[in-house]
Parts: sequence; structure tokens; C-alpha cells
Amino acid sequence: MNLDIIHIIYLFASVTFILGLKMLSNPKTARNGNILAAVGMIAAIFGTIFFHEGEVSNVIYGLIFGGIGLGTVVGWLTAKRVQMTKMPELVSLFNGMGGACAALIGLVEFHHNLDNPTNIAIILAGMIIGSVSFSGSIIAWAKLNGTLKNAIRLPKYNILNTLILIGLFVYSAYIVWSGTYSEAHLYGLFTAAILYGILFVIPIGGADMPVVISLLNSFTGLAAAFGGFLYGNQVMLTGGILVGSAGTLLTLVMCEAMNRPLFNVIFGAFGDGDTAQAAGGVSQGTIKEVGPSDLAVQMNYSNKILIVPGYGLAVAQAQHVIKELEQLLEDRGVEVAYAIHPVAGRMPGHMNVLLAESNVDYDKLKEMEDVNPEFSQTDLVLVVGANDVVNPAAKTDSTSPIYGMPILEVENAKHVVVNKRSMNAGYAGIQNELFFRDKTNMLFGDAKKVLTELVNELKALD
Amino acid sequence: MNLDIIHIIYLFASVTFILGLKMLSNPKTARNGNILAAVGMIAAIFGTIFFHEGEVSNVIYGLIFGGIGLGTVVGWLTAKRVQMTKMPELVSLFNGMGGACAALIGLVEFHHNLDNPTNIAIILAGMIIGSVSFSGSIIAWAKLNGTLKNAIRLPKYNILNTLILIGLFVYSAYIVWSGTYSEAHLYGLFTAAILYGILFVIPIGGADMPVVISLLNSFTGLAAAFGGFLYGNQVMLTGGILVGSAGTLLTLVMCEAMNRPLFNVIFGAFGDGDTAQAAGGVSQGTIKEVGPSDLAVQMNYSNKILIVPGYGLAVAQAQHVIKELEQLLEDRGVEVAYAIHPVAGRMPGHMNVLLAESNVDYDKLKEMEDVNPEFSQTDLVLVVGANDVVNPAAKTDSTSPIYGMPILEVENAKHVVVNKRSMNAGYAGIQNELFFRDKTNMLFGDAKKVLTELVNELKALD
Amino acid sequence: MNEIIEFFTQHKDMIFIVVLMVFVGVEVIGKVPAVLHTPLMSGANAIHGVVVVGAIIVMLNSEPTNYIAMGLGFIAVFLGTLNVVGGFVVTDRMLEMFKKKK
Amino acid sequence: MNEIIEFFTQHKDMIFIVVLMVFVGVEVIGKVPAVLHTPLMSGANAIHGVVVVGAIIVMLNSEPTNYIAMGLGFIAVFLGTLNVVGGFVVTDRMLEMFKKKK
Ligand SMILES: NC(=O)c1ccc[n+]([C@@H]2O[C@H](COP(=O)([O-])OP(=O)(O)OC[C@H]3O[C@@H](n4cnc5c(N)ncnc54)[C@H](OP(=O)(O)O)[C@@H]3O)[C@@H](O)[C@H]2O)c1
Ligand SMILES: NC(=O)c1ccc[n+]([C@@H]2O[C@H](COP(=O)([O-])OP(=O)(O)OC[C@H]3O[C@@H](n4cnc5c(N)ncnc54)[C@H](OP(=O)(O)O)[C@@H]3O)[C@@H](O)[C@H]2O)c1
Repeated sequence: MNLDIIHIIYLFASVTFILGLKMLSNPKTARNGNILAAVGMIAAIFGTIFFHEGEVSNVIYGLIFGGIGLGTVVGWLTAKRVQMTKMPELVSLFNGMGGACAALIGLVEFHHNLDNPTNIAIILAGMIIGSVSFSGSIIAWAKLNGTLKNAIRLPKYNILNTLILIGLFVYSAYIVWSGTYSEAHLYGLFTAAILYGILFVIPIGGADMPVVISLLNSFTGLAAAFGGFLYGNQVMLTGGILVGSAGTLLTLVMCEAMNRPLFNVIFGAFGDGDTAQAAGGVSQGTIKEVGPSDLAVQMNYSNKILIVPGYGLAVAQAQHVIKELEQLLEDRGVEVAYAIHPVAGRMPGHMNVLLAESNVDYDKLKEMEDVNPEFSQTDLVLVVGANDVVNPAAKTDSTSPIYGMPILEVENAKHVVVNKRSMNAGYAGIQNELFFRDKTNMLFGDAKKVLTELVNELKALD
Repeated sequence: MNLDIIHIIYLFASVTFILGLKMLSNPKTARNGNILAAVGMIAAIFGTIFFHEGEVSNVIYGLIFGGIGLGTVVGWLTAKRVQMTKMPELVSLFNGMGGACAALIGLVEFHHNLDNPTNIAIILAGMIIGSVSFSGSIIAWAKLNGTLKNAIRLPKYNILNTLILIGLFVYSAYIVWSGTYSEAHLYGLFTAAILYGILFVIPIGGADMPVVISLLNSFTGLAAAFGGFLYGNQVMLTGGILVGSAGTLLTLVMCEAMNRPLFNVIFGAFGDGDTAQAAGGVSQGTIKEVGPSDLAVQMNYSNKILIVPGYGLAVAQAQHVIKELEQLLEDRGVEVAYAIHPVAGRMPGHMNVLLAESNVDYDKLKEMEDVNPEFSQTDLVLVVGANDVVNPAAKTDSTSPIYGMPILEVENAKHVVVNKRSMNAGYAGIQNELFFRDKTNMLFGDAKKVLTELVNELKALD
Repeated sequence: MNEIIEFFTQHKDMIFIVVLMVFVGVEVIGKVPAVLHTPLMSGANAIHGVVVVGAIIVMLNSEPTNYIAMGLGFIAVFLGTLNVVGGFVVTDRMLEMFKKKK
Repeated sequence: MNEIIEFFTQHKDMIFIVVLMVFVGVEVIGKVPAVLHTPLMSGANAIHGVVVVGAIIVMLNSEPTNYIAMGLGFIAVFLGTLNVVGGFVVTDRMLEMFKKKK
């Protein structure tokens, strides 16, 4: 068999990656795109094994297939078992694994290229980026997961981080040019890179994590590409660069959707727990409360209700109750739909994924542009655990950090009911004037608990 | 100086080509995109000369700079002097020059690669494609130009052409595999390719030429890419493939805009002079005529007039008169605008280019989708030299060759006046029922002549 | 300076591929609806799992006596596969959710 | 068959570049408004004038005594330059027309 056939397989795999990613950005073809890329990946992996030139011992084959088998089982099970709402953290975790893989490759290959400064440079670059991506992703995972609650900020952390970054550069440049390719230096660099990944992510607020994950994602891509450069391996090169460039663009697109420059995300402007807490206490007027029983009656007599879900719905895991509520209201002849803000929740599409889990009809999810004109014909808007995405300050107050972000214009509806646990602020850490408006009533309590009560009250109405 | 720097220049040039083409597809950046690509091209050309390795005699430098100088002067002057409406033919001519250049390279390089069958294959491929593109473009130019009036069709020309094409393949495959690299074979192949280019384009109707030119354009790109492959020259390779793939897509997009599959364009379904002539004579009812003086009065009392320009306006070179007409009507308080069909005329954007030449305000050019709802509030539509783009058969008659093409719905206006020279058919060679409608009046005569009369009548009204 | 140019010349094809791939990456994304940001990120995440190919190459080339290299290589293959398989499966699950539109 | 694979292997970088470039070409065009079809075609026409680089290489490599090669090369350089210069200038003129929108 002609072993050169591997290059054709690699070309095939690269093309599936490109086409797959392209198809992933269109709702109709997304799922097939993912499968296509997976097919290419399988071809690339097994092609690499079977069309390898040279003798390979059985032990090594055993280890390779062992690693692949183990990875497949663990990866498959974790991915299948995880809750819908825990998916972002899982993506982060998998990303970290990819980064670690790149770093390990670097650690091993270093010894085989001691005579080639260019290769050493490439290896170190891939190793550093992989390590940063690895440790950064783990921190991001811990933050989203709740294991690591607050943003931990060393004093002058921005300066510190920048210094470490420069240090990493200088250190590796020194190693390459001086030709001192010792074990000690290698592991020193490795440790420094791991440390930098931790310090880079740890001061960033938990809510910014999706953006950070997307950024680290493109880092891992870059690390893979360095590996490709090292081996002259086309599929690693193209796959890595593809993710590197597409991932960077995606990061910027996500920032844009949140009206928040990437610079602020990394160097911190808001989004850390402290500010949120601080601003949360300030009240700007009087608020009116409403209880579940009164609300149930009011809803019963409405013609059209729009539900605005937000981050709190995901936190409370109230997606099933809300579906039940919707069903009950529809049975009573009330028209119900969901108004989805593009950045509601903590990841793009968060609300869609969440509500899809409880089988909410796709047609009932209305996008911001389509639903905004509808509020004026709406009797009641129920805001569940959303805050920033309905904050009128985005339109009126030019000093507000969210100024300019398009919002759901709930204030045009006849009545607004807001469910949250307290008067605490949301992601942006700012107070929301909407809560103090005349037509707004607050329904305090955990979303799942309160909505369950509401459902029971509605059932009791018959 | 390090001669390897040429590779960096080539990379730079390739990037300018990509970015330039990207910018060209957006109205705002188009002009800068063109300039950017031109800058890259200059860098690539002079980089090739100055960073060449090895001794080169002064005679050769002289010839190179002579060729470049002469080409620049001739190219510049022709391009600057040509009339706006003659531009498509000029593009075709320039395209042919590129094809000839590729063919000549093949003719010379053949002798230098007699020991390398792969290279011979590449050379022959580039040479054949270049030659076809050359002779095809010249025919296309002659057709658009009017030098070559009718579609000349040998009996069974489709079969004949296909046979020649197969022959070309077989012949060159034979040359490559047999290793008989003689002068005679080379020039035999060259002649056959030239012949094929002629026979390929000559049966195609003149109005299909824009599509054919776009196709030949991507052929030349391909020929350039083969050259790049031969020399391992990155900039020729990327530039050529870029044009090859973008050009092919563009060809398809253009076909789509005309609702005409590429297959029909090449193998002929309509669009040749004969059918047009034949169908032209058939009348389907009675028509009403109107004269310039009556029309002038009618226009004077209209509130809103829409002008639908078509191919005839370009033929008659009536763009300046129509601008004068517009001005006169506006001075009299009539609201005037132009309804532009995407495929009016004989090349995309034909009407825009034409009307821009007479300084018609850009805001007055309304695209089909935007203007169609406006016809019902329009007092009078003046159709000038357009036919197919206002043919209701596209909507009503499923047997019509233009069925399914979106049209300008002029029949919704209060009055329709159509200016053309006779009852002859347009590009699609079919009769137009609109001309026989009750609300339609025909204004016969050459557009320029008749509109001048109309303008004079309007002036006389005061 | 000359070293950089030399490096460039030696790897000019690779560098071309990198530059073109950057364009492809940027163009391919284009206008993606916000709803698809997460699956897209997740799909891209799976694709960079191609780094596992590198880990496999490390293993294939390692001496059967170099236990450290083999150990690290094994872990790398395992982690890389985790990235690939987990990435594609999670993406598929996300997209499955969206599918329920009828 | 084996010959094809061998050819592929020898030129694998070039072939990758070709494939990627095809994607770039297709993606770069994307949705272009009908009005710009002609200038775009014309701009692309100018770009494939890069074939003149090949003509220049022919000349640079030709023996100063090979008059046929030099003659053909000279014509090729001339025609290629015509393609380039004419192409860019005509495109610019077309686009200049559109500019008059204010
Ligand atoms: N979607 C993304 O891609 C993304 C990524 C990063 C950042 N962001 C940002 O996240 C924000 C999203 O806006 P949002 O309106 O969805 O969320 P938000 O502004 O963060 O507000 C969420 C609200 O939910 C309430 N809440 C928390 N747990 C709850 C529970 N168990 N039951 C009921 N309510 C609960 C909280 O108030 P209490 O504490 O008083 O209950 C909080 O005010 C935007 O600022 C956006 O820029 C979005
Ligand atoms: N735009 C493109 O990219 C493109 C490219 C290729 C083909 N096409 C096709 O071309 C057609 C364009 O439609 P169209 O309505 O603009 O043109 P058309 O259907 O070809 O009709 C043009 C009409 O103008 C009249 N005419 C010719 N010379 C004239 C003159 N000197 N004064 C007045 N009238 C004159 C002709 O009738 P008389 O002979 O009776 O005067 C003819 O019926 C479509 O079928 C389209 O698919 C377009």
C-alpha cells in the first residue's frame, strides 16, 4: 500500500473541517456540519496510525489504542450525561484537555529537536500556548461551575499579568537564542505558562467566562497549528489555524453582542462580583410587590403574555416549571410566547438551549428584533431572572456601562412583573430603574419556587 | 540583498488580491479594493524582476521593460478612452490578452521541460486553456462590438464542439504519455485549442456574452494558475486560482440573476438572433400608438413618473437625453425616478453605469424590490428600450422561457408608454403581451431621436 | 533579519497555507446567528482536537524504551481524544435541542 | 494510481494552497449586489493578469541568443501588461461612475 495516501486523507479531513465549520454557522445545516467534521477527524486519526512509515512496536500500538479507547469512552459518557445548562463548562474542560495535549507534545518533542533552534522555538511556542489554554480553561470551568466563586484579584493584577507575559517571551527567546536547551529551563517555562493561565483568567468575572472560553479555544487551535508546523502535518496546521482564526472572530462577535469590548473583558471594567454587590443595595424609589395568587388571577384574565427569561431562570433550573406555566395559560386561551434577548443568560443561545430542554416550541421563541414591536399589544410581561437585558438605562443613560446595548422594550407593555430573589444587580452590576416604575410589580423569590407556587395557584383557580 | 525576499512580496501580493476582491464586492470599498490589488500586482511584477537570481543580459531587461512600458501605455490609453458602454467588450479583449500571454508561456516553456512529463502535462493544460480563453474572448469581443453580428452555427455544432473538446483531451494525453514532445504536436494542439475557442463562443447569442466573458475570465485565471504550478510561483498560483474560483461563482451568480442555467447559455436555448427575429413578427392583438407631443402633455400633468430603462437605451446612447427629460419634468414639479431591473441591458449594472455617465442622481435609481410596490401609485411609466424585464409572461406563462424571472410590475401603474423601434422581440426572443394591453401606448422610434423630440415638445409647452 | 527571510523561504508553502487558512476561518464564520454561537464554539473546540494527531505521531516515533515519552504520549493521546470525542458529542447534543423546531 | 498519489505527495503543499484558495475565492465573493457584477468581473480580470509574472520569468530565463523565445516572451510580457493595466484602469473607471452618488 502506498503510504503517501495519508496526504490525500489529510486534505480530505481539512476540507471537512472547513465545510463543517461553515455548515455549523447555519441553523439548517449545523448538525450535519458537526458530523461531517467528525468524519474527517476520524479519517485523520486512523489514517495517521495506519499509514505510518517505519516499525512500531505492539506496546506502542496498544498504548495508542488504549488512549483513544479510554478517551472515547470517558468523553462520550461525560458529554452524554452532562446537563444541558452545564454544557459551557464542559466545553471549557474539553478545551483544556486539548491544550494539555499540545503542551505534552511539546514536552516530549523538545528532547528530539535539540539540534534545531527553529524547531525548538516552534515547540516552545506550542507548549506555552497549550499550557496557558489548559490552566486557563480549568479556572474558567471552576468559575462557571461555582467551585471558584469570586473573582480573585491580586493587587495590581493587570500589571503583574503583563509582566509575567513579557517574562515568558523573554525567557523563551533567551532559551532559543542561547541554545541552553536544558530540562530545567523547559519545565521552568512550562510552570510559568501554567501559572500565567491561572492568573490570566482568575481576575475575570464569572459572567465573562463564555468570552474567555472562546478566546482560550482559539489559543488551543493555535497550539495545534504549531504542532502542525513542527511535523509539517497539514491537517494539524489547517485545523488549528482554522479554529484559531474562526475562534478569534467568534470571540469578537460575542463581545459585540454584549456591547463589551474584549479589552474590558480581559482587563476588567465590570462583571466582577464586588461591584455588583456594591451597586445592588442602592434603591432609587419605591417598589411594589405582588404575590403568586394575585398574579395568577391577573394572568388568567390576560389575552397576551410575553415571558422574558434571563440568567436567573438557568440558575434556578426553572425551565420545566415555566413550560408547565405556559401550557396552563394556553389551555386557558392566553397567548404566550418567549422574548429572547441575544445575550440573556451567560452564553449565546443559553435561553434557547435551556428552553429547548423542556420542549418549548421553537416557534414560541421570538428574537429581540421581532418581538420588540409586540410589547405594546401585550397585557403582561413576566420577566424571570433577567435584569440587564430589560434595563432601560441602556437606552436613556449615556453614562451607564451598558449604554447602547439593544434591550427588550418591556416597558411598552401594560403590566410588567419581575421575578428575582432580591434587589441585587445582574451581570453588569447596575441598578435597574424598571423595577421602580409604576407599571412594574416585583415577585420576589427563587424562580423555580415562585413559579411552582404560581402554577399551583393557577390550577386552584378552576 | 537577500533574494528570498521575493517570497514575502508574493505573499503580500496574494493577500492584496484576496482583500482587493473582497473589497470589490462591497460598494463602499470597491474602488479602494481595486487600487489595493493593483498595488500588490505592481509589487509582484517588479519584485520578480529585481529579485531574480542569476545573470540577465541587458537586452533582455530592455525587452522586459519595453514590453511593460508598451503594454502600460496602450492599456492605459485604451481603458481611459473607451466609452462607458463599450466597457464589457474591452474587458473581454483584456481577458483575451491574458489568455494569449498564458498560451505563449506554454509555447516557450514546452522546449525547456522535455525531460519532465509532469511539467509537460501542466504546460499543455495551461497552454490549451489560455488559447481557448484567447480566441473565445476575441470572438466575444467581436460579437459585443457588432463586428460579428449573428450567431453562426455549424450544423450539429454542439456535438462537433464536444468532439473537438474530447479530441483535445485525448491528443494532449497521448502527447504526454507517449513522450513524443515534437514541435509539430505542440503547434497542432495550439491550433486545435484556438479553433475550439472560436467554435465554442461563435454559436452563442450576443446577449449571452457577459456570462461567456465571465466564464472565459475564470479560464484565464486557471491558465495563470497552471503557470504558477509550473514555476512553483505562489503569486501566480493564488492569483490564478482566486480568479478561477471567484470567477466561476460569479458566472453562476450572473446566470441566476438572468434566470438562465449556464448549460442553456453554452448549449443554446434562446438568445440567438434568429429566433428573436422570427418571433418578433407575430402580433397578438391591437396596439395603440402615441406621439411625442401628446405624451409631453400627458407627462406634464402627471404627479409621479417612473422610467424603466433597458438595453435599447444603451444601444441608442440616449442616456444624456433622458437625464435632460428628467430635469425638465422635475422643474415642472413632476416626481421622477428610474426603476432598475437587475438584468436590464446586457451586463449586470449596465443601466447604473450608463445613467451614472449622464450624472443621474444615485438616489433616483431604485432597485426592483424597492420599486415594485411603487408602481400602483405611479401615473405614468415610460419604458425606454426595455422589453423582457417588463414582460408579464415571466409571471403568468409557465411555458415561457423567461418564466420565473422576477420582473418590474409596470402594469400596476395608471399608464404605460413603451418606446422601441418596432415590435421586434428583445433578448429572449419572445413577444411581449404588455404592448397589447389597454393601458399601454407605444412610442415607436430610436430612443435618442424620440426622446429628443419629447424634450423639445416639453420645452415648447411653456 | 536574514534569518527570518530564510525561515520564510524554507517554509513558504506552510506560511501560505496559514495565511489562506486565516482568511478561510474568518470568511467561513461570516454572519452567524447569536443562537448558534455556543454550538459553533463547541464545534470549533472539537476540531482543534486534531492536536491528538500530533500526540499519536509522538507515540509512533517514540522508542519502546523511553518510558517517560511513552507515558506522556499516552496521556496526550487520551486527553486529545477526550477533546475530540467530547467536543463533537456535546456539540451534537446542543444542536439536537435546536432541531426540535417542528 | 500510484503515480497520482506520488504527484500529490510531491506537490501536497501546492495542492493544499489550491484547495484553500478555492474556498477563499468562493467565500470572498459571497453576496455581491448585481450592480457590482461587472466591476467585480473586471477586477478579477485584472488580477489574473498576474500571468505576466510568468512571462517575465520566461524572459529572465531565456538565452540571449534564443530569438524565438525572446520574441514570444516579449509579446507575452506586452499582452500580460495590457491585461493588468487595462484591467485595473477600466475597473477604476467603472467604479468612479458609481461613486457619483452624492
Ligand atoms: N449571553 C451571553 O453570551 C453572555 C455572556 C457573558 C455575559 N453576559 C451578560 O449577562 C447579562 C445577561 O442578562 P440577564 O438579564 O439574562 O441576566 P442578569 O442581568 O445577570 O440578571 C440575572 C438576574 O437573575 C436574578 N437571579 C439569580 N438567580 C435567581 C434565581 N434562582 N431565581 C430568580 N432570579 C434569580 C438575579 O437577581 P437576584 O440576585 O436578585 O435574584 C439577577 O439580577 C448581560 O449583561 C450580558 O451582557 C451574557
Ligand atoms: N444584464 C445582464 O447581465 C444580461 C446579460 C445577458 C443577457 N441579459 C438579458 O437581456 C435582457 C435584458 O432585458 P431588457 O428589457 O433590458 O432588453 P431586451 O429585452 O433585450 O429588449 C431591448 C429592447 O430594446 C429595443 N431597442 C433596441 N434598440 C433600440 C433603440 N435604438 N431605441 C429604442 N429601443 C431599442 C428592442 O426593440 P426594437 O428592436 O423593436 O427597438 C428590444 O426589444 C433580459 O432578457 C436579460 O436576461 C441580461
